[in-house]
This record gives sequence, C-alpha cells and structure tokens, in this order.
Amino acid sequence: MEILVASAVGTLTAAGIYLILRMRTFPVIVGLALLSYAVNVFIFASGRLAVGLPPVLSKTAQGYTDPLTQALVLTAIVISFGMTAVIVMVALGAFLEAGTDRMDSDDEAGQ
Amino acid sequence: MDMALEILISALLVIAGTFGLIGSFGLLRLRDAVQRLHAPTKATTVGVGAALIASVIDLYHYQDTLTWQELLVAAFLFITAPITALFLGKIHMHQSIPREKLPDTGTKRDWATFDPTFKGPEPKLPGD
Amino acid sequence: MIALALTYALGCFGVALLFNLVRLLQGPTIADRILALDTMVINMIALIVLYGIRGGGTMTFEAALLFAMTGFVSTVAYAKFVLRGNIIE
Amino acid sequence: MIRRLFPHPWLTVTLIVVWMLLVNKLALGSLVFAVLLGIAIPLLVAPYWPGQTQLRSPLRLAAYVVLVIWDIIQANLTVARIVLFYPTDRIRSAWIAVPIELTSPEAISMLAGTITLTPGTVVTDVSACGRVLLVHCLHAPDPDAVREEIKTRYEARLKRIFA
Amino acid sequence: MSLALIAALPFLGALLPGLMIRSGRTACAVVTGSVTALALLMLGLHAPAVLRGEIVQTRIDWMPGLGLNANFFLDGLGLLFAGLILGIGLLIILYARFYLSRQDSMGQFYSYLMLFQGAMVGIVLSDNILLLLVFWELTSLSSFLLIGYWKHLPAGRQGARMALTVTGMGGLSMIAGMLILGQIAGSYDLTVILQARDAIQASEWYLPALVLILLGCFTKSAQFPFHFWLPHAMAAPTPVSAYLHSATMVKAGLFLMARMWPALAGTPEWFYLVATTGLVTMVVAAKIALFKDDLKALLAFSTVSHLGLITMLLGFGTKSAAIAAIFHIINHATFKAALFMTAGIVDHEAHTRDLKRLGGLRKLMPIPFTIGTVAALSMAGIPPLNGFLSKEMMLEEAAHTVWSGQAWLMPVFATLGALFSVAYSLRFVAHTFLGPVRDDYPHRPHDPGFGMWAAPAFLAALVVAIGLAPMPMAAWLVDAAAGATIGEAVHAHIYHWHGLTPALWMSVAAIGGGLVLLGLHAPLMRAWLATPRPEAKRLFDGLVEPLAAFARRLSSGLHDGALSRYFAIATFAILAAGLYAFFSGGHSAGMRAPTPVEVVPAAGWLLLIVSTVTLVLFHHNRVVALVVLGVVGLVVSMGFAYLSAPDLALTQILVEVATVMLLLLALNFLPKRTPMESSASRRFRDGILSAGAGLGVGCLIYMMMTRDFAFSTIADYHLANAKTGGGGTNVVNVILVDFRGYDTFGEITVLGIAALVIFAVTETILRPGPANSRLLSWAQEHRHAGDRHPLMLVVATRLMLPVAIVVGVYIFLRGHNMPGGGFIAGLVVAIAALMQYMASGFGWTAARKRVEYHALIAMGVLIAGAAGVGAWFAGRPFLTSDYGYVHLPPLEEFELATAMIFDTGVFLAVLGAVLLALASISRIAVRAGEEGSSTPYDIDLPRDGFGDR
Amino acid sequence: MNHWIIAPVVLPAVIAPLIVLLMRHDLVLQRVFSLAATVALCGVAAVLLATAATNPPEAYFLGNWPAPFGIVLVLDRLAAMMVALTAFLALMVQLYAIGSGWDRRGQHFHALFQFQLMGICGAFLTGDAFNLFVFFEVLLIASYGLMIHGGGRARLRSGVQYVAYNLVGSTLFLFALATIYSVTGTLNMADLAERVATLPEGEAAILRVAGVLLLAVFAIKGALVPFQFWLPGTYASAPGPVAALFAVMTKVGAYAVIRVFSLIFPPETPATGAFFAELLLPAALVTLALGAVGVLGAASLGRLVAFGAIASMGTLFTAISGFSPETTAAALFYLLHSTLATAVLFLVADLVLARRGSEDLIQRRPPIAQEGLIASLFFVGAIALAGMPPLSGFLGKLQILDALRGPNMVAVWGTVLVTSLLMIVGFARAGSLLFWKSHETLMEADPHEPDVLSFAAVGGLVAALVALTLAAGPVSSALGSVASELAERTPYIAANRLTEQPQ
Ligand code: NA
Ligand code: NA
Repeated sequence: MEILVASAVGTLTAAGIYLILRMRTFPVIVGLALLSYAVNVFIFASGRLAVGLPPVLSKTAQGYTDPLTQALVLTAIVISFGMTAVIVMVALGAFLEAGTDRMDSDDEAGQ
Repeated sequence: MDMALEILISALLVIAGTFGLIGSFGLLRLRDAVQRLHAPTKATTVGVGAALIASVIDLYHYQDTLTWQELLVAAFLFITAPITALFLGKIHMHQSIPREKLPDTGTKRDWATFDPTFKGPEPKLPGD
Repeated sequence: MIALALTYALGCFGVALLFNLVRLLQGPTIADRILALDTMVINMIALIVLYGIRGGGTMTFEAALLFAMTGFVSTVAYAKFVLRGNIIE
Repeated sequence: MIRRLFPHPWLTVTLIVVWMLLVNKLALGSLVFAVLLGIAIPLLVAPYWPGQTQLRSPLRLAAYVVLVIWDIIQANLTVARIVLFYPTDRIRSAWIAVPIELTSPEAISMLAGTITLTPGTVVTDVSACGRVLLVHCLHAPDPDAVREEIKTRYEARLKRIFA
Repeated sequence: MSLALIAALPFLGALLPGLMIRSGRTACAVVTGSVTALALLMLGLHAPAVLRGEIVQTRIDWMPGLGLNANFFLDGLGLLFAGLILGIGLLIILYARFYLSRQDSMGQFYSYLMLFQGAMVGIVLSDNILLLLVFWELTSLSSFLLIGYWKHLPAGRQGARMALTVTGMGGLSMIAGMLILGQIAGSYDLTVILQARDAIQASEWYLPALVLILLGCFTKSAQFPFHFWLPHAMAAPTPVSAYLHSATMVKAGLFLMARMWPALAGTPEWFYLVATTGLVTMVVAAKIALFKDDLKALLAFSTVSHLGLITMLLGFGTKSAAIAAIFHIINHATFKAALFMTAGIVDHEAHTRDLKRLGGLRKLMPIPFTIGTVAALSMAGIPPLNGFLSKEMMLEEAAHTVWSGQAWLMPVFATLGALFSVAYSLRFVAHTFLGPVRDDYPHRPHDPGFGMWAAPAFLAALVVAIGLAPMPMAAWLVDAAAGATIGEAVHAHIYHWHGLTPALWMSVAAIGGGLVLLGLHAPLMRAWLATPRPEAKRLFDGLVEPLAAFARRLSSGLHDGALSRYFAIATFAILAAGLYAFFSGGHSAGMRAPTPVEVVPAAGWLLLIVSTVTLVLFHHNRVVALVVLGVVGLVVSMGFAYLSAPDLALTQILVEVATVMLLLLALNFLPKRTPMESSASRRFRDGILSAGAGLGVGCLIYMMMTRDFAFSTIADYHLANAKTGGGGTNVVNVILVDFRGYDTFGEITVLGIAALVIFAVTETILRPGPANSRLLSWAQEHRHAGDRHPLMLVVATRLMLPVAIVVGVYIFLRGHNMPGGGFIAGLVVAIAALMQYMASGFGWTAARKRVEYHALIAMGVLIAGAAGVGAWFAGRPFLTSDYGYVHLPPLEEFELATAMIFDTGVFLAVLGAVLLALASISRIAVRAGEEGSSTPYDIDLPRDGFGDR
Repeated sequence: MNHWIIAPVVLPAVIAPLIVLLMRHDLVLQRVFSLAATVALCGVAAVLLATAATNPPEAYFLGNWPAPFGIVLVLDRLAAMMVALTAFLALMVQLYAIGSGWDRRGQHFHALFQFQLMGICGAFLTGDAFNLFVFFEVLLIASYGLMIHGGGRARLRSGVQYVAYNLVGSTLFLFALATIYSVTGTLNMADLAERVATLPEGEAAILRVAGVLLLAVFAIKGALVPFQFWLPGTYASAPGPVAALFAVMTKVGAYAVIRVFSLIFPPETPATGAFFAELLLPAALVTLALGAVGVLGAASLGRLVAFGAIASMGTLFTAISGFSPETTAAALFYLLHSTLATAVLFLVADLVLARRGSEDLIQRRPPIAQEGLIASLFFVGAIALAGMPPLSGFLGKLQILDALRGPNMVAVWGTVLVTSLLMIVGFARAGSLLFWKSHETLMEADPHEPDVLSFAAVGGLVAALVALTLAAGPVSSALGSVASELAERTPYIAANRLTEQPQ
C-alpha cells in the first residue's frame, strides 16, 4: 500500500507542479488544487498508514491510527480551500480588469 | 435462520455487485449518449440499494444493531437520480440532438430546454 | 460465504470504476464525462457500504450519505454549467 | 396560526423520522429533540417552499412506493438483459411525449422521478407549460404502449394521492 | 561635553534657518552665523590648552557594544581644522547672504550648509573612527544636497550625483578599512589606534586597511584618478565651491591622512601610495587647470593640484614634510577661499565666469582685482606671500626625496607642478582683470557691496600677513597641528630665505617657466583643444549609465512578472537543495512492515494516476479538466475513507464540491480553453522539473511511511486523553476543538477572511471601471439552454434542504464522538444552501435569505473566540474546555461540552464563509446582465397550487 | 498564567469580527474602533516587552494542555520585540491609511487590517510549528486582501501572482511540517529542539530535507533569492500603507528563520551542523546584490523601494546566517531599522503617487504639492535604507560587518559595501529625478490638501528611526540580551515544561 500512496503523492505533485508552470491562471489554480491534494495525502501518510483502525475510541477497536496527522490534514484542507477561493476570485477579477487571463504579467516590470 | 440470513446477505451482495458492474458496463457499451444514460442511473441505483440492504441486515445480524440509517442513503439516491438524468438528458438534447428528431410537445410551448428564454449567437459547444 | 460474496461485490465495483474511467476518458461528449463521474460516485458509495460490511462498523453510513449528496450537487453543477454557463443564476 | 407554526406538516413528520433514523435509537430525549427540529427547520426553510402541498392519501402513497420499487426491480432485469445481450444496433430507442394532467409541482416531479427510476425510461424534459413530459425509452418497439402505461400505472395513482 | 556641543551646534543650527527665513534674509544669516560664531568661540576657549599641548576630550557612550561612541578629542590638528571649518564657514555665511539671489531659498541653503559644517567639525573632532565614519559619510550627503542646490541646473544634478558616487564609494571602502584597523588595534578609539603603530604596521591586514582607507581619503580629496568629480561639483553656488571644494571637505581626506599619520605612515607602502598619488595629482591637475576657461573650473583643478601637493608631502612620511603639509593647508585655505569668492564676485557682477569673455575688470572692479591678485600670487608661490613659504618647503622636501632609487624624479615633477601653478595663477589674474576693458560683458560689472568683498578681503589680508610674518601669525598653529600629526612636539621654522637651496632654484625655474607658459598660452590652448583626451563626465557617464541600464535590464528582466519562470526557478532550487540536503546526511532504510495491497484500492490507485495524467494532458479543455479534477478529489476522499480517516474523507469530499462550484462559477467568465502557448522545449523543461519534484516527494513520503517513528509521537497522548480529558471519543475532533483548538480558531479565521476578501474584490469589480464595463457588455459565448430552474430540481430541493439541515445538525452533534463536527456540518448545510441557490437561482434565493453571511462569519469567529475567552473567567488559559453529563428527567443523560460552543463558532464561520464567497461571485453574473427570477421555477404550470407567482 | 501573552492575538481577533458584524457600513466607527484596538495593541506590546525584559521566557498553555501535546504560546524577548515592532508600525500605517483615505477605497480594510495583525502577532508568539503555519496563513490571507485592496488592473494582476506564489509556499510549509513530524513525532518547537538534538543517525537525511523545505518556506516570506521574485510586483502594486505594513511581513520570514534555526537546528546539532548557515549566506549575499541592482535600475518609485526592501532582507539574512549571539543581535537591530525605513519609503512613495498620479522615474513631471517636505522625507528614508549615516541603518550595517568577521569576511564585507554604493547611487538618481526638476517647466503644484494624519504617520516612523539611532546603545544591548537568550535555548525549552508521555 505504501508504494501506491507514495507514487500517488508523487504523481499528484508532479502534475500539480507541471500545471502551475503554465501561463494562464486557470491551469495554475488547478495545479494548486492538485498540489494541495498531494500535500494533504503527504501529511496524512506522515502519520503512517493504517487500514481498519479509525481514530475513534471504542471497546472493540484493535488499535488506532494517528489522529494528529488527520487533524492537521483537516486544518490544511480548510485553509487551502479558503486560499483557493481567494485566488479564484482574484484571478477572475484580474481577468475582468485586464481582459486577459495570462499569469505572466509582462506589463508590470515598469516601462 | 442464520444460514438463511447469510444466504440472503450473500445474494444481495452478489446482486449488488452484478448490477453495479452491469450499469457501468452499459455505460461503456451502449451506442449513443442518451442510451448510456439508462444504464448507470438505473442499475447502479439498484446495485447500491442491494448493498445497503445487505448492510442493514448484516449489521443487525452480526453487530446486533438495527440501523435504518442506510435507508436515508437509498432515499437520497432515489430522489436525486432522476434529476441527474434530467440534466444530462437536457445536455444531450441541447448539444447533440437535432431538434427535428425530438417529438413536439403538442402544446403551444416548446420543451423547456428549447424555450426561447435566451437569445444569442449560434452555439459553439463547450466541453469537447 | 458472505466474505466470498463481499469479495465478489467489491471486485465488481472495482472493475466498474475502471469502466467509468474509460468512459470518462473517451467521452465523447461532456455529458458522457459527467455521467461517468456521477456513476463513479455511485460505485464508490457502494464500495463504502461494502467496506462497512467488511469492517463491521457503522462509521461508513455518513460517508455514503455525504458522497451521495456531494456527488449529486456536483453533477448538477457541472450540468448547469454546460447548459447555462452560470450555475447559480 | 397552526399553519404558521407548521408550514409543511408532512415535512415536519419527515424530519422527525429522518432524525430518528439518524440517531438510530428510540429514546425520549431523541424524540423531543426531533420534534424541536421538526418544528424549527420547516420554519427556517419556509421561504423556500412557498405554498402548501395537499397530500390527500398518505396510505396510497405508501402503496405507490411499494409498487414503484417492485417495478424498478423488474425493469432492472429487463435493462440488464438489453445491456448485456442486445446487439447495440438492435436496440430501438424512442423519444415520446407524454401529456400529463397533474398540476402540482410535487406530483409532476414524482411522476417524472418514477419514470426515470423505472429502468428503460428517462424523463429528459418537461414542456415549458408543464403539461407534457419528454421521455426517452431505451428499447421501445411500441412507444404508444409505454405512454399508455405511464399514464395508467403511475399518473392515475398520483392524481389520487395529490390534491 | 563641550566638544560634543561644538560638533552638535551646527546641526542644531541647521534647524534654525528654516524657521528664521520668515524674519528675512539678513536675520536668517545672522542667526546662522551666530551659531557658527558660537561654536568658533567655544573652540577658541579650548585653544590655549590645546596650544599648550593638552588634549581636550569628551566621551559619550553611544553603542558601547559595537565600540562606536561619541568620543571627541581636540588636539592641535583638530584645532586647526575645526578653526578653518568654522572660521571660513562664518565668512561663507556672510558672503552667501549677498551672493544668493532672491529666488534662491536661503533657509534651505543655510540648513544644508550647517549640516555640512557639523559633519566636518565632527570629522575633525572625532576620537572614534566609527564616529568619524558617520560624519565622513554625512559630508558626502550634505555636499550632495549643496551641489544640487540649484535644482534647475542639470549640471548640478549630475555633479551632485557624481560627487556622491565617488566620495560615497571612498567612504564605503574606508568603512572596511577602519573596521580592519579597529580589529587590529582592539579598539575603535583613535587615541588607542594612534598608539598601536607597531601592531598595525606588523599586521597582515595592514596593506588592505591602508589601501581601503586611502581610497576614502583620495576620493574625498579628489586625488588622481578620482579627481574628475570636483570640477563638476562646481555647478554648485560659489559659496559652496569656496567652502566645500577648496577650504574644507576636500581637505577631509588630507585631515584623515594627517590624523592617521602616526599609525599608518612611515612604511614604504604608505610612501609609494600616498606620495606618488599626490605627485601625479599635483602635476596632472595643474596642467588641466591651465587650460580651463571657466574661472571656477580653473580654481577647482588648481585645488586638486594643491591637494595633491599636500598629499605628496604627507606621503613622504617625514616630520619636516608633515610640517610643510600642515602649513600649506593653512595657506591654501586662505588664498583659495579668497580666490573662489573673487571668482564668485566676478560671476555675480559680470554674469559670466568664462575667461574668454572676461578681461579688463581691473578698472571696473578694483577691489576684487586687488583681492584676487594677492591671492593668486600667493597661489603662484610668489614671495613674500604665504603660498611662497609653504611651496618652498615643499620643493625642499621633494628635492631630498628619492623615489624608487630615482633621485631626479621627485624634484623634477614637483617643479613641473609648481610651474603649471604659476602659469594658471597668473592666467587667472591676467585674463580676468588685465587687458582692455571690453564692452561685451553679459552684464556690466562694478564693485560689489562691502558685504560681498569683506570676506575675501579678510582672507587676502591673512595671506599677506602670514606671508610677511609667518612666525607670529602661523607658526604656533603649525606647531600645534603638526605636533599632533606627528605625535611629538615640533617647532616649525618658517623663513623666506633659506639660502641658495635647490628649492630656490626650483622655485625660480617654476616662476620663469610659468611666465613662459602664460605667454605661450594661446598656441598651447589650441594644441590642447586639438588633443583628444578623456573627459571625466563622459567617462563617468560611460561607466554609470551603462551600469544603471544594465541594472535595469537585469532586475526588470529577472522580475518581469513571468511567474512560470519564478516557479521553475523555485522548483529547481528546492529540488537541488533537497537532494543536496538528503545526500549530505546519514540515512538508514525503514524497517516498518508494509501494509498489504488490495484489489479495490489498487483500482482506485489506477483511477487516480490515470486521471491525474489525463488532467495534465488535456488541461486545455477547462471543463473537462474540472470534471477530471472531480475524479481526483473523489479518489482521494475515498482513499482517506479506506485508510481509516473518515473525518478526512467527509471533509475532503465536501470541500471538493465547494471548490468545483467555485471554479465553475469563475469559469463562466473565463475563457473555456487554455491556449497552447508553451514551446515543446518549455514543456520538456517543465516536464523534467515536475517529474523531478514528484519523484522527490514520492521517495520522501515512501521513506517516511516505511520507517517507525524514532520517538513516541504526541498523538499517543491524544488517544489516551481524548475521552478522559476532552470528553469525546472521536480523537480527531477532540484534537480539532480541544487539544489544538487554537489551530482551528486560526483556520476558521482564515476561511472568514477569505470570504471577506472575495467580497471586497467583488465590490471593486462592480465599481465603475474596465471590469464593470466588460461585464455590462458581456456576451455569452454560446447559446444557452432554457429552463434555468428545472421544476424537478426545485421540488427535490424543497425536501433536501431541510433534510440536509437535519443531517447537518446530526453530524454537528455527534462530531465529538464520531466522525463529523462543526466544520463538516457547516459544509453540509452550506452545500444544501448552494443547492437551493442552484435550484431557484441567486436572485430568488438571496431575496429570501434571513441572515447576512457577513454576520454569520463574524458571529462564528466571535463565538469561537468567546469559547476561548470564557475559560479566562474560570481562571484557565484561552480555549480550556470543560464537559459534563446532564440529566433532565425524563430524558436520558446527555453530554454537554464547552467545546461544542467552540464548534458552533466553527459551524457558523464555515457556513457564512462558503456562502458569502459563492454568493459574491454570483453577484458578478447579475452585473453581467443576468436577470433574477421572480419564481422558484421557470415552468408555467397551468394551475399553481399557491400564490407565490 | 499570564493571559497578556495571548492578548495580541485575541484583541484583533475579536475586534475584526466585531467590525464586520456591527460597523460594516460605518467607516467612522470602523476607524475609531480599529485605531483604538491598535493603540491597545501597542499597550499590550509594551506590557509584554516589559515582562519579557525582566522575566525568563514564559509559556501559555492553550486549552490548559501540557506541552508538547497542546499548543503553547511562548513569550520571550524576541517575540515581545517583534510584537512591539508590529504594533508600532501598525499604528503608524493605520494613521496613514486613514489620513490618506486609503481605507475608503475598498471594503473591509479595517477588518482585514486587524486580522493581519492577529496573524502576525500569532506567528511571533507561537511555540508550535504547525500553529506557526496556521498563523502564517492567517497573516497571508489577510495580506492578500490588503494587497488587492482597492482593486484595479495592475493590483489584481500582481495579486494573482502574489497569491499563487504564496500558495505554493504554504504547500511547501506543509510538506516540511509533515516531514518533521514523521521524523520526530512532535510539533512543539521546544520538544522539537530536544528531539532533534538526540535524533538517531539514520534519520538525519530526512531531517535535513525537512530543514531545507522549512528554510525555503521562510525564504519565500523573507524574499530571499531565489524566492524573491514575487516581491517587486507585489509591493509596487500594493496600496502604499499596505506595502508599508508589509515591511514587517518579510520580517516574519526572517523571524521564523531566527526562531527555528536557532532553536531547533542550531549549528551544534549533530544531525544538521552548519548546513543551513552554509546555504543561507550565499543566498543572502545574492539577495543583497540583486536588491541593490534593482534599486539602481528601478524605473518607478514603488519598485525602487521594493528592491530596497529586498536588499535590506539580503542584509538581514546575511547577518542571521552567522547564527551567533553577536550576529543575531546585529541582525535584530537591522531588522528593527529596516522595517521602519522600508515603511517610511513606501509611505513617501504613496505621497508622491497620490500627488503626481505616477511614480514613474523616467519622465519628468510638474512639481507636486508639499514637495519640499516629501523630498526631505524621501531623503531621510533613502539614507536610512541605503545605510548611510547618521541614521540607524549605518549603525546596523556597521554592527553586522563588525559581527561577521571570519572566513567569509571578504565576501560579506565586499558585498555589503559595494551594494551600499549601488543603493546610494540608485536612491540619488531617483531622488534627483523625482524632486529636482527644471524650473522652466514649473507649473503651479497640484493643489493637494496636506493631510496632517499622513504626514504625522510618516513623521512618527522617522522619529522612531531617529530614536533608534540615538538610543542605539541601550537598544543594541537589549538586543544583545535577546540574542543571548536565543542562543542559550534552555530557558525557552524550560518554559514549555515538557511532559513525558504518560505510559
Ligand atoms: Na436514474
Ligand atoms: Na476543522
């Protein structure tokens, strides 16, 4: 299972980075979303993997997975949602103001 | 009794799996988009339904807890599935099917999808 | 016996997911892709329920419920986007 | 006054049931809480559900649900056969327009939902005047029969259930 | 204390002119002058003691840790220079009062001047080399302001910048030199450093320190090859030139060489660096001066030449040379300031300083003529004026100095320098004052008022007086100053007649040769003009302008807004640093047993990988990209569910939907396709980079997952204490609302802020402007289907909205013990509300909304905060929770936890934030001409059951 | 327990939502409450400063959970100093924003401003690595809002870049934290310090990677090469007062480097050694050089100051890379100074922009209202940021040069001095182009109300610079004690009262 998770994280990261290297806001935002999936799984996996051992206390449980990394991922998910929302809005605003959704703003370096 | 329940559960599971697979297979196999609409929205609904019933029985039998929560899931799926189908059907009608191939309403008004609430340039289809 | 049936059902839905994936990639229309995604959600709900049976827990019910809810909402959103451009109008 | 407090009595009942299903235990505390929710939430969402739906016969509704479930199971087998074994070029799909007499939005929706859930038929649109449903049949060598079945088997029953 | 006050007085005085200028120009000058006079007076009070050989000190701690202290001391050298600075300063203030025109802002001028004066006084009184550096750089800054004082002259701007650049560079190198020196000596106090000659000269850092310090001195004193800035500084008003560029600032370098003389001089390095530079400067600058037509330029180069002379003398490293140097400093200050003021008077009266347009002024302005002639003759070294005396001493020293085994070199070049000096000095007189009166002056000149000629006249009188009676007039000062320079008592003997020494012959040769040169000036001038030569301004511009242009190209080329390159660089840097980090540290393979792979998860994995790759390959079609992104989110959520993280699965799937809706809302206005823009090589590069990063991250997480924790994790404590300490069995939730509730507090704040930001951006877009115009003229790209609000969806929503709220409540309440909680509940309800928006439209739904989303967010954050603050009243830290079991008969017992209050805050904030964010974007569509709906659905039912339509 | 410690977070966290809730539509009320809150924050900061000066570091155990299991705030001298700096700067910036009317040009300025303060103070006070991330996010998202406050094409376009770049930074932060957790099993910084010190040999490689990732994160915030690219566009496009407030945002990056790399990865750590210092120094020097080159070549005033800010970060990181009490003390002094100086210049740039309508340095323009005063303020700011005497910048640079003797001396001194020259030249060019112009084109200056509040704000910052200069002795000896407290580490760790696992 570890190898699957690791390769998935790697693939998500690679895809995310490839997309944030594009020139338009939209693929960059999608890339950031992929990257945030990657990092969420990364954090989650840093607490090691467990199948069938949820972090909910019960008499019948045979053991528990690491609840802390899960809590951290939750925080990370929420935060990155807020951030994504903001960048979507700013990108939309920039597009409406400028008439282009190019990420690279070559007009800003001063004349 | 135990045996019967076990068989029942197993049967439900097999039904669930089979219909789930058929649904997705139909999605793959059927010829055009509207036909494909039939396969999953129906078969998977039953597939999931069977699995849910199996779950209820199984929990009652082995965990000694009678849970009806699964019914909510099933109800939810039953309520939403027609709407999903409606929307996807509208997309087909709108994008892929010439208006002439569709029957008339027989009333003064057209189908809602073609009701002229919007006027604009000719379509440049998104999505493909 | 249940275990065997369970494995069968799990396998079926696993394969179903791959079928959905093929349809998703093939399209050809956007509706096909949305339908494939929607079906995937349904299949995953089934998988959640089946894993629930296997794990013997009651923990999976709300996951199934929320997957159903979000699957529906997102399908409608995609469809409304294709139909109308604006999903909240 | 009562109408004000319970804008949708059946919704209140539904919510109580839903809550009891959710907590999954029959305890007085849960019931009290469920009732509280059943009163509060309809009030909260009342603006989004204008008007009232008259449910004439809840019992008939239950019977209708059983009928539909049975039909679904049956039709599933039919569709499974078509999907698995019919050569795709032999499948005779058809579009049919089904004029309806139902007038309440809930009833129309329920009819359309029934048609779609019953495998082999999908409602893909309603006429802009709300009097005709557009149904697509996966395999319907005889479209008129399908239209007739919809009208007699489902619509007629629904007319009796909804006012 | 009083020394510090002397240094501080001019700075305080800098504040006054600005205030006094309202009372009139004279009052302003008087006040400014009084401050200087007061400082001079205070200095004078110390003079007797200093002349007795005492050293006056003041010590004030400033940054003792660094060794930078406001320590001042006054010895003979300091007294001489401080006297010069303040005394000439006083004269300049007087002169400037009459020189400046009514358009010039006199208050500003005096302020700058006083700033400069303070900096100079600071330099010469500093007993701490770091303090000295402070004042040193201040002189550069204040001279920048003074040179650029006439803002309307481009020459002033450029001259100011050039001066600042050159002297600033010197100052900076001097910083390094001084720091090294302080390091060697163990202190930054001059009095200590001056005692540490042996240690300093033995140090391996001696030469670097010397070079760096001399660089500072040479640039400031305009020594070759840094002499070029000085003539350009002449764009300044004449009082500035007279003060800074002849009497004081340019002498700061000399002062410092004299000051450091005991510690640095006497080595061959010193000799060759200093003496050679001085010699070359003296000759080169004198030659240039001869060919300058601008009076001030002539004087400027003559100044450079004389500074070279003094530098050379200091470079000799002998006592007698030092005495000569000091004496010449005094003399030069007197005659050169007088000359500058004379030139200023000429300029002021005739409105030109061009020698070609002057001549014959002797008759028109006899007073300036007299003053100028006396001073010029002194500069030429004509006996018996003071310039002669010190030049004789110089020639005498040069005659006895052997340069690298060549005995002839020094005397010959010194004589050459003197010769040029005679020539340009006489030319100054001849071409300005002698000859016939012309009738083509730009302005008819006549004698200026007393105020203007008083100061130069006084200086000319000094020239004569010192020349006639050097011993009573100047020797005591020379003794004191030279004694301080050398570090031991000296007694200078200054005479006109030394006998038939080599110096005398050299002097005669210089005067004779100078006269010849003057006679031949016209043809020489033609030859000079015909000779190509490097022009300082062009050279400087040729250096600085390309540098600035290069800087612009480099910095704006790098920071040109090409975000994708920024990212590529960052990716590469992190990857490289990460690899380097990993392979430079010890690593042992992990021993943790792997988790077995099952079929369905493997299928899920395949789904994820294939869809991710597909997403990248087909990202140009944005709608498809979003659908595929949905698959990725789905699989990730599913994976969380499988890997024992139900809360994560729920949150992820809900957030996923909200994100997709958000992106769809935005995409409505954005282009639907991403154009293919990157070249194949770009894509290849990006592919390599991203694959590398992916591989790196994958390997890293693999290594992490396959090893056991080196220590027990803090999560064990959370598992052990969730129930007993936090009152909940869902440990994840207890961590969120209790163990790490503070994180969650921050997190909901983030979400709330995000919504506020989105709202604010929407507001700016909807204001009049390009975005708003674009929206108003918005035309949809494609024809839209009808039926915005399908009946079936509306009806289903009527049921699902309340049910979803019930589910939300349920999930909220059970969250502490089972998967769920405020966050998930908030999202559930928010998404249900969004469903309502989708069903009946923004306009219809928003019109019926009961609460402001802003208020929801604010209430949420406040409630969460209140849950935290509440603990204070129990004497506990922020966010301390409590829980208990409540029994209300006949109901069964239930748990109440304060954490639920917190979770309520979370719920509200999340709900409000999601709804505000999405509703804000929807408002944009309304602006784009979309009509709100007045009915819940679009279909016209024949008979509607209710009257809402 | 000393509840004052959390006040700098709670105060703005309560005021901001109150503003949103109750005074959303009333700017006057917003101004009054927000200003009052900032003044109160200054008071709180003073209390904290006094507490930290006389007491050993003190922890605040949130939720009453023992460390390392809950989150702690730790008040030590460094944290107190940073909070005080932030509070003061915020007050001045807010005065300016009100005086210049910037807060009127968009929605929610004051709420975002308070949230920004909450984030910054939270980041300075936290003793928990993950919580640091959370408060980084709070401050970042508020900064996104402030940066694009007022909207407009240029601002939104730079805004997208700013947000995108920092989103990547946030993601990186999470990668780093997860890696650290996977190696050490803890998040509390004091606990991390203890565990990292005794880490088994075989974990060193992963730990180093985690450290590098963290360094990169902080480098993004601190605009360290090669992560500085976002800064010029952002700062030049941000509203003047926001850019001025951002002067302290880059310092958050510097602070984090100081905190984390002197507490958790000090050079004596066996697993990492001097690795990070070796990475940091060259990057810092290049940053400095690039910033100075940018100052020399800037085509607009905003970018000029932005590059000045980059250069100052380069100087600061150069000092930090020494990781000794002396270098840290020098770094802290320079940190205080450069924050104030950068802020002054950004506000001056805004004064110019408001009157001229353009910050263009190339085209000559008619004179502006209050030109003399603005020119003087620019001059003061420029000599401060270029590190010319007599202001504290010079003292700071002297201190840094003095402290950084050693094998890298030549490179450090050379870079610092040469770049100083470039900056002097750059500022001189800019100043003379902006304020010295031909009298021939002289027209009546645009009548522009001199708003007292704006000038008072800039004056306040200048006064602080002067005060820092005059009191350099006591300040730097206080900073010496800050630095030695950091270097000692044990008081900080002891404050956390780390509890063993109950097992
Ligand atoms: Na269906
Ligand atoms: Na949360």
